[in-house]
Amino acid sequence: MTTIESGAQLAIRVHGVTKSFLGTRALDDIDFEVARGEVHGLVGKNGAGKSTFMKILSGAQPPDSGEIVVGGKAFKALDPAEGRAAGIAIVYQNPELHLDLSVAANIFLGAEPRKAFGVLDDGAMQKRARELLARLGLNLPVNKRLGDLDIADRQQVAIAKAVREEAHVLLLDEPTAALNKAQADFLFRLIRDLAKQGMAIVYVSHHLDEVLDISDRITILRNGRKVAVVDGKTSDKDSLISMIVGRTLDAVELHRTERSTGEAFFILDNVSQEGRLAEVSLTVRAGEIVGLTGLIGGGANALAAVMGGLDDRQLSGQMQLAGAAYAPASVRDAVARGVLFIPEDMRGRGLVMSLSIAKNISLAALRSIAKLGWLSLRKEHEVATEMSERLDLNPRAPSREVRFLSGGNQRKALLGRAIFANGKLFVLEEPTQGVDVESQRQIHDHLRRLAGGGASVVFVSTDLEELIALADRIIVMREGRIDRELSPAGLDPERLLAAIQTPSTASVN
Amino acid sequence: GKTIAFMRGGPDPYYQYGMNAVQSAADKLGVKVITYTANNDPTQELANVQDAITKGVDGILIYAVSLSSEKAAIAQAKRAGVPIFFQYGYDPSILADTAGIMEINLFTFGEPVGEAIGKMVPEGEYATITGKLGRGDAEAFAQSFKNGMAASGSKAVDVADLGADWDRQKALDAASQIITAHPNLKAIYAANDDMAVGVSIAIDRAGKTGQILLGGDNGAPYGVDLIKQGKMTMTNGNPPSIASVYSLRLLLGVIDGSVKPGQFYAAPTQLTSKDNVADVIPWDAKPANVDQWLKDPLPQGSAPPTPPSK
Amino acid sequence: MTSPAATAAQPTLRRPNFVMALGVGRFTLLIVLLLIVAVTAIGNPRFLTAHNLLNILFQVSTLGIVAAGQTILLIAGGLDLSVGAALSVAGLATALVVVATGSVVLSALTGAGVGLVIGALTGMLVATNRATPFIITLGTMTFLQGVAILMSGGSPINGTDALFNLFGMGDFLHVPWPVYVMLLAIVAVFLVLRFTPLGRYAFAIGGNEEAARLSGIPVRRTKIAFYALNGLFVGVAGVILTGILDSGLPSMGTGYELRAIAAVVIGGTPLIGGRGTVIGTLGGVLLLGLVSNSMNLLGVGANFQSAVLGLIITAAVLLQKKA
Amino acid sequence: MTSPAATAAQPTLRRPNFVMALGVGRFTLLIVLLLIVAVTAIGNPRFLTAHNLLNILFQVSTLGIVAAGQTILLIAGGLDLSVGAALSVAGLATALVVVATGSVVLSALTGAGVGLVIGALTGMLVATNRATPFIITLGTMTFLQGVAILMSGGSPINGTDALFNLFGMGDFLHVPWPVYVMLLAIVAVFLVLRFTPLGRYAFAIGGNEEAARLSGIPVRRTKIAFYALNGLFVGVAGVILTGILDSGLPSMGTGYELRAIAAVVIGGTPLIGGRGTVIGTLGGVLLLGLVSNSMNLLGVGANFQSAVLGLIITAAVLLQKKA
Ligand SMILES: Nc1ncnc2c1ncn2[C@@H]1O[C@H](COP(=O)(O)OP(=O)(O)OP(=O)(O)O)[C@@H](O)[C@H]1O
Ligand SMILES: Nc1ncnc2c1ncn2[C@@H]1O[C@H](COP(=O)(O)OP(=O)(O)OP(=O)(O)O)[C@@H](O)[C@H]1O
Ligand SMILES: [Mg+2]
Ligand SMILES: [Mg+2]
Repeated sequence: MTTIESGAQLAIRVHGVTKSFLGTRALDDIDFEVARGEVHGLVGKNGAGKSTFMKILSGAQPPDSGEIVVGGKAFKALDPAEGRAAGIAIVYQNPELHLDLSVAANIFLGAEPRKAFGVLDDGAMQKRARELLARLGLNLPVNKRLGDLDIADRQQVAIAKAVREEAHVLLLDEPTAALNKAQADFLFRLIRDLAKQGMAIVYVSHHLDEVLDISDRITILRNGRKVAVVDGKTSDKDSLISMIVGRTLDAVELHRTERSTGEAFFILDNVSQEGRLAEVSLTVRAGEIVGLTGLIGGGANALAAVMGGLDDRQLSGQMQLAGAAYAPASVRDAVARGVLFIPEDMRGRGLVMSLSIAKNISLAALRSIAKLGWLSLRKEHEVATEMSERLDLNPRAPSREVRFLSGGNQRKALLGRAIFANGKLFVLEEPTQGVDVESQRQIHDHLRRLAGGGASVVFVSTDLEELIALADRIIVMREGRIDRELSPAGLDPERLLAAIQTPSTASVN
Repeated sequence: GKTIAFMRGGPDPYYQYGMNAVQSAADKLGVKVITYTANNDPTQELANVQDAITKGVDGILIYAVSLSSEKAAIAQAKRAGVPIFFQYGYDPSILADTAGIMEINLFTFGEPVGEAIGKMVPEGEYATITGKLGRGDAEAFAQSFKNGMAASGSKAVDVADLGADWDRQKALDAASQIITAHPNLKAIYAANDDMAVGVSIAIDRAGKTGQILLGGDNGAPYGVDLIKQGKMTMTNGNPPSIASVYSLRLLLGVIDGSVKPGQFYAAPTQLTSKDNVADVIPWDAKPANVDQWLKDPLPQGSAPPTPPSK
Repeated sequence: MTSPAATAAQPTLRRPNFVMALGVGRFTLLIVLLLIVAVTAIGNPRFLTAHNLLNILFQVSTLGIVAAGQTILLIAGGLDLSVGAALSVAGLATALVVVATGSVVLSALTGAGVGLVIGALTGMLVATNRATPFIITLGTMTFLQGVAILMSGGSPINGTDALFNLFGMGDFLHVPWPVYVMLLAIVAVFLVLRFTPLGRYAFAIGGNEEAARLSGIPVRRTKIAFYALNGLFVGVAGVILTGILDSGLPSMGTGYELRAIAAVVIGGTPLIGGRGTVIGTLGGVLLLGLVSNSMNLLGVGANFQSAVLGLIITAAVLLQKKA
Repeated sequence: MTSPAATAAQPTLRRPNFVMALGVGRFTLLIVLLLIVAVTAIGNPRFLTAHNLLNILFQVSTLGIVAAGQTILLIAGGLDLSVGAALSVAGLATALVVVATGSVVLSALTGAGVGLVIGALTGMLVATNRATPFIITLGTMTFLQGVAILMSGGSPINGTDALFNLFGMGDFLHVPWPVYVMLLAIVAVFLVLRFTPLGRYAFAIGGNEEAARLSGIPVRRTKIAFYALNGLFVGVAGVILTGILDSGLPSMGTGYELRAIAAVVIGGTPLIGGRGTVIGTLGGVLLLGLVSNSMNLLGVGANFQSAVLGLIITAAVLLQKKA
């Protein structure tokens, strides 16, 4: 049944919410309701309107029209304080946190424990933060500066902050995007507990298996419209996909076309880095796609950083690119050698938000749109339009500033930059994080096409399905070493996860 | 009636008092005055002259930020046939093209103060605090005071020369530090009375009132107060009030042809000490003063001062 | 369990925070201070006399008060270039009232009140507009300078002996009153920043304003409060300076804005906000005071002072790294 | 400091972007300009004469040149407070050389060269240190002011007629030479920003420095290039101002830094960088020139000018929204 049975009480009801940006309809007359204790999945393509909807529910943005009924009160629009007061907590797709404040201070920001005369009680704050994190099974140092944690840990802090608010309604916008499987599984257990305790949870994700697995009901958005509400227990992935995309896609995960990989193109010989990498030797052939993975701190990202020329401190060992020695002193050196690095933190380190899609795409290869050192804006527009087509960017507006794009489309635009710079070695972190099913396949196809064209691709991923679907070889890193190498052929996520979590010395079955 | 542009280099009281005097004199003469300020920016000053010409004034009376940067202004004024009269500052290369220049002799202005103090301080240490450096006048004031000290036959030695940008607080700080560095200092010269006020506060704070003599320049009201209180020995006054009224009359004379343009005039000065503090020429001109200055015989052109050959 | 991604990939972020964590930032400043002290003490024995040290404190007192207020603003990602002009306006108001009434209390309250009001209005402009505080307060600075000229009629306002006797000459246990006021201001700001939600919000807003908003912090109101508080400090400085100079001058605050900001940044508070300490600011204020004092005690010629001061400020800032 | 995400999220932030997108931002400035023109034209018929309009262009020419250079810096997320002092130093160098050699070419090259070198050195300090340009250049500003005083030896440097005849008096088709130079500077910056990789790098570095670095942009070198270029513009302005004033003065650049920045920001370039146009800057420069010209033609008294100017700057900035 896709309606709430009469018995259950509503936690939140939304009626006729509409929202437009610069003429584009982000949300169109959405009705939506979640019962107490219900886990409600929300899915849709990149740009379908999920985050906008979440922001409206949390009070971060006002709707153009419609009403929100929560805690017995009806609102035309909420502001963050009202939303919180009404018992709505949210974890944003791009967690809004304070890098210079401690973990505890972040968790309790705006609701600091106080002594007499409104004096801050940091002691109590840290104590309660420790208890909370323990309850969530997270072992994070409460006094550590948040900026010194990695994105996954920051995501956890954001979740802890939301839970701390003891809301009736918890909105999670792609909370697992930056988490590895283990962390994600843990989050699901947490979500179930919270739901049992009567909390209503709205769960946005592109990982449809997760969504089906955890949701009681699932709402599908397409181009800002609600196309259906289905039962999480009874519906299956294919039907979900077809509703999301608007047509049927073959559910076959693996698009692997057999590519003939050429000779050795990129060689790491016994590369070590103080406290990060130890004796890494690896050969990537032309036309090959290598997946790097491992636990956080395992060294996958460190290896990517070294390849990309981001970090050459205390580096030892040899690297070779296309037969010549490779020792980039700066990112520029790497780019000059055709090595393109795409960071996971795309907003912080990837895109220039104040520039248009076109200008972001051309940024790493301005030479190719320049004649005698003068940029041809016409050419730039053309190549950007062509790239938007290839990547199925939405909206198709090369002159639109990227900060107005949805998360997934931003990631595509970033990939577009590397493709346009037509590198010989692509080093990507989490290439499809936050990207919808269809786009994910498109991106994978692009990467395969690049490889097919003779380029080498090395990507870091914590997404098991992605590793199996995309990589020709999977390298598992542990404590800075290559722990083992797996062939994706016949590999299933569970075995891969086991391989990631248990040292190769221990037996895997 | 005629319209005169009065321009001042900046917000300093010195210009303000001159402006007030010109204002009331002009009222009596039925002349309209438009005031301009350059905020110590020579570019703005040139702009002001151009705009005044555009506005169609009959003459320009100006306290320049820096006379040496007035050539363009003068050329423009000349081209437009608008006489331009300068107060404060002197540059031989422009005199001929001006309606006139009224100025004190920078190179000797501090001398009488130096001599007076030199007589009271036959030996020991003294220091000078001068104004904003780089325009020449601040440097000249300090030097002329030292010359006066020497001329008086005093054996006193100059132990510190600091700049305080004509600013009271900076002068206060500088003076206290000089006093700390030189405990048996006998005298301090401040190149204007604004700074003299700061210096006198420093002397009071050091508990050396009376032990350290103070000499100033300008004869500003607050300088005169110091003299009345016996905190300053002497100040050489160059009241902007009377000077501005005279200059206005000279400018109007040039406009109606009764005064020959291009002459130099010695600005009225007045040594002030406790003996004659009663009949000091006020900066803050009363109507009676203005009437008097309007009746006074016009100053006659004289030979411009010559800089001492270094 | 920090992943390499967080460390290796963001070297530009990591080191300075590490530095801050160890407080080495503040130590470098301390070292610079001690260096200057040592050099001067050798060059002139009178430098280290209680009398001279008190003099230095007296000389920086008003700057210290203004810088203390500015510290909160910078931590909160704000800035106020109009403090110098506001100081003049507050000082003139103080002078006018004390001349009219002869009452220290009344005039002091007026000066502080004027500062508070100016600060609050500035805060409203800044908090309700997208323009950066730098440029907004550049405009209000010019405006307030004009107001100061109009208030004073362009000439000094004298007859403020009552204030002069208190702040210009008065002391307690040989320590001039303005010094106490400065220390009070520093301590007050320290307590606010360290122990009150308002202080915590300053760090939050300066670090990530949007995140602060989404955490339900009343960003606008808080910002206005910061600017008002800063204005109050400026007003108090105006009252005291009127006493020290025994007059109200339209130019009395000239240059305070840049000196105050320099002191705060030299003290280790970055202009981008999000972190900082008022103790560091005190260090910055002392540095500026020490340098001019030491140059004068060492007899550095007038023509050289600006160049030397510039070198030392630049050096201090560069040592400060993440300013 | 607002994160990019913020822009997408905060509703109050949304409208201005929309406004910018439609370029209305520039229109508001245009409207302000036209308003002032209208009022003044009514108040004084002489205002709209070709002669007066040329005067205005002549009066803002040096400011326009400095502001053009500063535009690049602000777009790239930089800032240079030392331009005023650097202008004085360059101007004095020009004067010294022309007095010594009498050669316009030699002196002009010297002035421009001095500016270029100062700019390059400033750029190295800024690019290789974590301290913000604001505070670094505050230090170098003080230093350069000192250098200027030392160069001038305490009095104006005269005998620069050769330059005076060219820039102070010379014109071509009734348009003074400095005006051509300013327009040249504006056009040059326009072309660089719009049609060269270097210009694109400015937007990229100002918008997201780390992203620029990961795109293989030589961040440090590029920054240094921007400051050097800005320095060159400042040097040229110094040469011209020496001609206009027919002398080198240690105070000739006083206040240029704040006026230039104000003009750029009024012109719609936000201090946080990442966007902006030099055409807008020209508008900002004209606004400042117009206001003072219009106040003078309407006979606004000296004591009122600062207050009025402040009001108008503030208004213009607030209208500019995203500054
Ligand atoms: N601030 C904004 N200004 C203009 N357009 C916006 C803004 N925020 C979102 N949009 C547009 O609204 C639409 C919905 O965006 P939203 O972020 O809600 O999509 P989404 O479903 O969350 O996508 P994703 O799965 O990639 O996160 C997109 O077309 C996006 O470009
Ligand atoms: N591995 C690293 N460790 C610490 N800082 C780094 C590292 N790599 C780059 N940086 C810093 O990032 C900024 C950009 O450095 P990058 O390596 O890109 O040099 P660049 O931008 O090419 O500049 P240039 O070519 O002028 O040296 C510089 O401030 C540099 O100090
Ligand atoms: Mg989203
Ligand atoms: Mg990762």
